[in-house]
Amino acid sequence: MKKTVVKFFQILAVFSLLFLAACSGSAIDSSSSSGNKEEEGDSKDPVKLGFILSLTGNFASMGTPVKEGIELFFEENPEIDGRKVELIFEDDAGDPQAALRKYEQLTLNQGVNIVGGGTVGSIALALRDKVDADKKVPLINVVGSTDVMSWEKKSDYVWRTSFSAWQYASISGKFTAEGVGKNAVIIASDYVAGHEIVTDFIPSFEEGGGKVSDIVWAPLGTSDFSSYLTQIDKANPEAVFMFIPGADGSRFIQQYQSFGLQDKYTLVEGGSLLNAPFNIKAVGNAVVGGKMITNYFPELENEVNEKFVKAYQAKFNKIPDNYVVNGYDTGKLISQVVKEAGSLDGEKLVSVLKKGVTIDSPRGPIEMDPVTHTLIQNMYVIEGKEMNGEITFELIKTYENIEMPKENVGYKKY
Amino acid sequence: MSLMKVEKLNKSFKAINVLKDATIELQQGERHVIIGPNGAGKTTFINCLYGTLKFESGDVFLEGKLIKDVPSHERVHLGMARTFQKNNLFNDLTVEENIYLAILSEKPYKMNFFKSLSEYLDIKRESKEMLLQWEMQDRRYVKVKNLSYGEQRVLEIMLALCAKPKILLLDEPTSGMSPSETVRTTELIKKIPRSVTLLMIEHDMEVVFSTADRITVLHHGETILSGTPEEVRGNEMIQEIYFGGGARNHA
Amino acid sequence: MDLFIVNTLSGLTYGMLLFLMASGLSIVFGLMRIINLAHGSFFLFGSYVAYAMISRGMNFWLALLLSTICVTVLALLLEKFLISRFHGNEASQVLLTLGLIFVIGDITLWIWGGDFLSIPVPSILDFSFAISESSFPIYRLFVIAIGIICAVLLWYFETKTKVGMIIRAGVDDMEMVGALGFNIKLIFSAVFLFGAALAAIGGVLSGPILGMYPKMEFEILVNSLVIVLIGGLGSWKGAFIGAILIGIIDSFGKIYLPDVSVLLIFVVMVIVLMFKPTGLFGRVES
Amino acid sequence: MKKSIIVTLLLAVSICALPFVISPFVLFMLTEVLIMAIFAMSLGLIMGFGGLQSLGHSAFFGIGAYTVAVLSQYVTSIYILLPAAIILSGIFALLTGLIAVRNKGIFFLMITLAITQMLFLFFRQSDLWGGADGLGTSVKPNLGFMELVSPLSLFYFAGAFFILSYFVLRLFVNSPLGKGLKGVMENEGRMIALGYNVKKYQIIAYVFAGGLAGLAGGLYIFKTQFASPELFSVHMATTVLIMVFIGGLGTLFGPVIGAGVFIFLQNYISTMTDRWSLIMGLLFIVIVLYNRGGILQLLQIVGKKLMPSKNLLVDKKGATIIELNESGKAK
Repeated sequence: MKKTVVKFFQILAVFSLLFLAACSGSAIDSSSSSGNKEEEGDSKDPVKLGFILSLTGNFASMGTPVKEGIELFFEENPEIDGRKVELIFEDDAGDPQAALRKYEQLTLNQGVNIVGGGTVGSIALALRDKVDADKKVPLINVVGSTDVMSWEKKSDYVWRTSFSAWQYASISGKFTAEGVGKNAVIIASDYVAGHEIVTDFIPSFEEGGGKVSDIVWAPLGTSDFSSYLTQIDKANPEAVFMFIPGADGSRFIQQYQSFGLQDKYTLVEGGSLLNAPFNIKAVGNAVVGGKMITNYFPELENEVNEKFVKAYQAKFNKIPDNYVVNGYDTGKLISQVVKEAGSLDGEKLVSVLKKGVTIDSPRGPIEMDPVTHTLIQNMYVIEGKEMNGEITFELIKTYENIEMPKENVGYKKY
Repeated sequence: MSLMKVEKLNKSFKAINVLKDATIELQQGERHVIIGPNGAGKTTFINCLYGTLKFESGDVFLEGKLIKDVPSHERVHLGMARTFQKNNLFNDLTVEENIYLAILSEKPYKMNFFKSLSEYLDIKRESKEMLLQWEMQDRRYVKVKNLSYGEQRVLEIMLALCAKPKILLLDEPTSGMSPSETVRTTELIKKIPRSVTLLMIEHDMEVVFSTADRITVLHHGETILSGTPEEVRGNEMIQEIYFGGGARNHA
Repeated sequence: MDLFIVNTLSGLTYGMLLFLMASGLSIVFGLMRIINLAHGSFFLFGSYVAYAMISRGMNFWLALLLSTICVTVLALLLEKFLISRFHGNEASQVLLTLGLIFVIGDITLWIWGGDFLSIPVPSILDFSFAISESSFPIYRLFVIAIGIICAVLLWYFETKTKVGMIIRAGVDDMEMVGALGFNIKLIFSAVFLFGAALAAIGGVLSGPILGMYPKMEFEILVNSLVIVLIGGLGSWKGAFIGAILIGIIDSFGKIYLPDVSVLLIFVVMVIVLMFKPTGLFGRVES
Repeated sequence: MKKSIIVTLLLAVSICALPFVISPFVLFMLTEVLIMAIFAMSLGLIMGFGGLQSLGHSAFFGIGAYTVAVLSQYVTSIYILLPAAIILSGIFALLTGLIAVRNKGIFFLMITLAITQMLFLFFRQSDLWGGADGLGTSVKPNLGFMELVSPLSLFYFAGAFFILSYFVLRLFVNSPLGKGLKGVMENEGRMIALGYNVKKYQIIAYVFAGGLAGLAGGLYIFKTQFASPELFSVHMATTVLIMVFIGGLGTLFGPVIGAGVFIFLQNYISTMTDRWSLIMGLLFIVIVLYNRGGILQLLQIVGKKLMPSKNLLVDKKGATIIELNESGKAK
């Protein structure tokens, strides 16, 4: 036994030496050298951008469009202030542990200057903790919507180009009370993000005079909603507010139609689920009559958007959704910040962000709020229409410049 | 007092009664052989005695104690051991490792997990004795699956004996053996000390009559006769149903 | 009352979809002692193929037929070249079929992307009927009917036909069937393909209800494994009862025990296994 | 015992020497390899020595991880955190083992899979401990006299536990209990006939492996400082299963090699292409088709060719080697 083991170790040693020869540098004395490079701040250093997105797995449908948006922007703008842009995309497959590993790879191995990512809430939070602990490179959060990242878990190094739960849900509540009806049933996915949306929805809905008659919690991965649909039917509300992200949500809307609820109660959707072109294709005319609250939709009329939609269609032969815009704006934000900072040093980049940055986005003018680290942006209410067999959206109301509260508003938790 | 007593054992599979009031009594040190045609329920009988199978009714006494509810694996510690009709060994382990496992079963330290087995010297000694006694010393590092069939049959018996049983149940120890192997094995069985009581199923009549002190005949699940070899040989009914009708099948 | 009826029917719908998946899994195991973890991939692959055909304008029923054939061919290839090599080797089967899950899953992701897709309800079944104040889609009734028809056919096939009897005997003792001169390999392949076809039908039928997206095969697989564990390996009757049980528990659990509804089926599984380790209709291994 | 000590010392020396020659990122990856190696070894124990195929081993890893992540909000000492992780996952292994071990083979696999899936769903949906968002912590290994902060010290920390686990496992598999377990795997019926309570052996091994996996999970939190429901996922269980198979079933060190190869492969391939999961699936199939013994056996064959040795056949415990020779002869 001993002989085999010893022999085995000899072989192992050979193998590992071969392998290690390929990886230059040593862990023990390189800690000091890695810091130097950035401080010299040669203005013509290329910009290395690392993105950790969910490109496979359950959330591939969110990660992939973000990637497309980023690619589109940097294809249009291959250089920032004379610096070459180097894009590195890593896949986390929807797993925060993988995302953390990729973060180390990007920072330790590739030496990226800015990290983008966070396709899912858990990944955004995991990366946020790590980036905040390291305080080396800024993180641009592309999708994660949890409110605490603007409040208790705010970090100088973490900024988001997406939206917050509060922005969506409070506008949804306001609109439902103003424009749909005072009696609503809520159906939401039974996990942290769902509870957060409901927590933010109810106060603004009640402020408008609304009353929630029932809250239905559907577990993640619910495939059959019929029990819940009968429950909603029993409550007989004027409006049904839903927050069910991903495949579950598409299923829900379909079953909502097939059980005949579509014609009875107005559906208000607060998860930016339906304006994604692919989702519409999947659920078909089930969205007709439904109201959706979103920060972007492709039919939006402004100059930047028209150019953007055209360019995206030319490159990918699809209609963009708001994940693409998140990616596109992430690129725009990074480019602007690097230009203003004139350096790739993390601290300088952050100080530019803290002064406040305004960018022209396809979703209209947006401003990075230096206090909440979340965009101040318009919220649009749109309604699904069917015209000649095509599903389109019509803008029915705009809420302008929605700003996160500066501190936790302390709503009652649901 | 008899060493083991089995009373009115009944066992059925689905609707078929395999054992009907099967009864047997073993005296200390005797060589007791069960014979009977194929399908008479002999192996089922042994399986019931050993607790491998549950049965509907009947009692099994060992040294006067009722043991029918004792789990199979604990019967070894009461002094029972068995072999199998089909070789049932650790094929991927060596002969020595097989013996180790059999001896280890009786050791107080068998559940110890912070000391290497090779540091227990008594087990080494006992296994060496066993191997010498059964003339397997030079085969000890061979994997069981590479042994000849006869050697595997012998190892079956050795494993059972390692537990130092009071009573040993042998299920056709010579089945499938060549004539010379049968002779050798029979000699080895005869060498088993009289402190071990043997209950054996056997088809080979030569082996039966050369080893048995008493014979029990099992027919359609019933123990129709129990007696000395002479009594069995002389019984007309036995001649009829066993030697008459079935002998050709078991030659 | 209407709540009760709607929930029962919904539970049955879901149960029947799972039954189509689980029965194949169970029979294949019962006969061949092969656990095909990739059975869920057949289910999902079937619905993706049907989606591809229907979205190009094909008729639902034709797509149902063609995608079932497609999956059966796939199953044939896998059985012939991979799975049949590992009879009796559990560890290899597990690893092999796990590998197949990843391969098939990633190929579907490659082709169809990560978005949620669904198959439109065939137009002749695209209406609802009323149960007092609630309404219930007719398509779901159709799915229940198909599930029951499949169960009846299975029962007829098993008890009344010669091949069925051979298979039933094979579940008990494969060697004997071989000794009687039947071609075991052929029977194995046929049963494997039959199971795959059932899964594919289930997949296509679920398209308008559950839709499809990457990794769905895992959810379907775990649910059918629970059903098989509850019903007993190797018994399609067990799969039938188990599937109905799980469907109903799922549907009513959501209403009456909303907080633990996702865990409910596992709780039932644990309880059944505590009292009957081999499941409700499972054979006791000797 | 002596052999175990020698091998363990060899391991310790190589682990101590490694950081002098590798880059910080490789060091980071190796820390993960060491932790996952403990996890893989624990599964290797019940699979390769106990014959219990589990597709739910991530349950214990996750419990260990969550134990440390949750308790670290109140205490920081590793002398409380890690034992708690081991004990809690051990208790869970005992409870589930009592149900699962009653069945053999594929049944066992299916039950463990279902139990893990149940935990995954529970932790994802739960309001406690962050739910689907996961639970971040800032805990660092606190040894009482010092706190380990640098990546290097974390590497040695993981290394120390790896060596300890390896040593304990070596003792375990060579002990009377370990040998008995192997016997149960080889032939359960005969073990019963020999007077062994086989279920007890399997449960002890299962609890032992569960506790060890819990330790690995606890260590993992010190490295990533983030617990998420994905730790319980079937994907995680599959990952560790493939590590065991890559390295070789039935050996103690095989899973360690498997963990190393897998983690590096995964990281580099998933950087190069999005089709990692396809490649992983193909890897499974290739392993099953061509290399049942895993990499360790492959290395041994290569090793034998490079450094022929005369008395290999007599090597009484080198089970795989003897087997290879025989199959070689048979061909």
